Amino acid sequence: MTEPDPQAATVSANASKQDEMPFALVQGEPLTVVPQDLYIPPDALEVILEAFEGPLDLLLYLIKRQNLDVLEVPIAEITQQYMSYIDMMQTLKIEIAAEYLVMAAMLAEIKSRMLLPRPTEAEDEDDPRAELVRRLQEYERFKQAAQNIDELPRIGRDLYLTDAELPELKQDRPVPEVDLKDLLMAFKDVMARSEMYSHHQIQREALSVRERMSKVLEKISAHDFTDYTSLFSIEEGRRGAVVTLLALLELVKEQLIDLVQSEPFASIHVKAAASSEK
Amino acid sequence: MTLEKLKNILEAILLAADKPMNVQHLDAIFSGDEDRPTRDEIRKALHELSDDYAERGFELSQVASGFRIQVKQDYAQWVGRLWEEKPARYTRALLETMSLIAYRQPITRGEIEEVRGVSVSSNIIRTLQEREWIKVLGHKDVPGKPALYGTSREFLDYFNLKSLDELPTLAEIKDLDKAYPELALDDEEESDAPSEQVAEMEDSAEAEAVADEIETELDDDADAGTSSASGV
Amino acid sequence: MTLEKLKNILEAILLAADKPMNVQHLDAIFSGDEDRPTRDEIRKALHELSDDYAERGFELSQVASGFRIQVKQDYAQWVGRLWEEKPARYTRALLETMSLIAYRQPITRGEIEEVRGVSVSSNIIRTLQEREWIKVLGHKDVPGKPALYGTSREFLDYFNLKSLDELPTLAEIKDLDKAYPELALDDEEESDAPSEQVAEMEDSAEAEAVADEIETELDDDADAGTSSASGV
Repeated sequence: MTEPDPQAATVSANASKQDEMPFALVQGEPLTVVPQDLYIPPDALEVILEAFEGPLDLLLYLIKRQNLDVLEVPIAEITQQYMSYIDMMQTLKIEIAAEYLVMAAMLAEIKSRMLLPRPTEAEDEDDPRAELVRRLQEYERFKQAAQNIDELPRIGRDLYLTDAELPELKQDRPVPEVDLKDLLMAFKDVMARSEMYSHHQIQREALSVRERMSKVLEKISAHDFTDYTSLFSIEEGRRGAVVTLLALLELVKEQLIDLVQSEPFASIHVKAAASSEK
Repeated sequence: MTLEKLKNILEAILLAADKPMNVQHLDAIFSGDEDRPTRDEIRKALHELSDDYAERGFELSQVASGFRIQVKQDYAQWVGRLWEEKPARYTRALLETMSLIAYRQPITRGEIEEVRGVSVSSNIIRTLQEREWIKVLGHKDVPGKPALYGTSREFLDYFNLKSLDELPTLAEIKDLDKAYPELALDDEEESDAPSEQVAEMEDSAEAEAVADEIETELDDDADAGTSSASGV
Repeated sequence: MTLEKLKNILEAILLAADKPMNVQHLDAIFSGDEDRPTRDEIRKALHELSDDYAERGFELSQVASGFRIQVKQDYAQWVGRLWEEKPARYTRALLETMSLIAYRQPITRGEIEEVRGVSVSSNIIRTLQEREWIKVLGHKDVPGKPALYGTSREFLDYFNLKSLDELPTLAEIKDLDKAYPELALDDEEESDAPSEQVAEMEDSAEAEAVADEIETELDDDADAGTSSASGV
């Protein structure tokens, strides 16, 4: 048997108990010849075939049907019934899984060994049925175990999980911590990388000018002119004045601001470039 | 914090959580609190909650991954009416495969096929894996290096089990030579009787050993203090 | 059906349902039952449940579409911790972008991309803005009017800097790396000290010297493409 069609398997599972399988519809006796005048849709028989989980399952069914213990499996009789089942399948041209044929061979072998006279000394351990009985029992206990598991209370059938509505949660998602070191290393790396594809080296960062450029941009507006002198502060001294001046020049160069002087020596006014949005 | 308050917080957490919570998880929630309860207090509170729920429509249940609040089975029939869909049914092939993995883990697909006498479809293995009921524990050191399957905590949770120990006992195997006709095989009570459980063959002893192993691994609540696998 | 049983069924339903249930919905669930409760009985049961929950961690709340069981607001503090996320880590790309804005402000996204050699995702910019580390200073007067970014007061505060001057220069970063191969910037004090020193030195430096330095720097920027303006 190849992989069973899951849908067919579901159908058979729904049909539940094996004792009530349609197999019994074949008059309690397995059919050896299919009545020619009776049309049995092959699908229906496939359902029967699917009802068995394999040759061991089929054998168990045949044994249980006669209210027999697995331990006293009547080999001759069971073999004959098993073969009729296989024959019927073949007659109906239903593809029979290899496992069923292997089992048929095994049954035939046991049957033939049982017909031979047994040497008395080996009687205890050498029942030719032993291996088959072991396998049948082994299969049967897991068949039972499967049924037991199926009967366990399970979620969605016997148990339902609870799910209360949540109160309003203040979810303050913590922000990542950053070490200054990581930031500096990132800068070092990015500069090292940029050196690889630019021709010049940047040795020195003119931080104070760049920072002052930001400060100036913050202070001024695009709508009103800001007095040039208000950008300088006495406390910063000469150095501060130079830095501010350089920042202003740089901003002009980058066309970020406009410097306006109405006439020579008049006060200079600063305005963010007209195109700026603010 | 008072026991009453702790109980209320715990039930609020269990009702809100979408998965079972063990004592360790619950304990961690209080970390940083000034009046942080001890684990023993948490256990005591859970115990009292369980008692409180005795007469209610829901219960505190302990499963493999921890505690959860669930609807009592008695009321499942009404609750089930909330959804039009019928609960899923599982095919015998799937259940048999599942039970072999549960009782005989770690087990290969080939070993499952040997017992069942038929090939195991890849669909079934895939379905079980997708449901996260089984997982690959490793690979057997034989040609082809087949995967060794075992059950997961989700499997136990789904079937309301704390550990594999709680699975129904496997029927025993009888010796052909000691066959007595009156010992009907299909008498379930007979085979489940505890006295006979001891006489079980090596197979099930093996399964129990595996179960023990897994139990130890899962057992983070019982002795939360001790070392072993508490990372769960 | 006793009132107790009805209450249990109702609370089981409300706990399992994933949406609020009104009396009509609840009533419909019992249709077909022999001892079907009346709607008044259902209302009475709901009323009693609500009273039962007064001292518990959850409550029966009535919203527009019906009743539902809800965790009390008092316990939100603990319940919220169930979903508390671990603080993520910022990506390399974000840190590089941040450092370029710090050292090269005012700077446009395009300029950052030019230095980094790869595009800068909008996410990064948004994250930095949400964190209030960067702000838009204005817009550059070039096609597309790109925003010019700079650092904020919060940025300086977070890194415990009085001004951007306190950031070490690139040369210093490199030197530190060389000077303490293992300790490299591990300790914040370590990195703070030298930069302060430099700042002091700069204070006393002649304005012309500063001007020279800056001039070179500006030239670099202006002729970034050409090889003429080689560094100092």
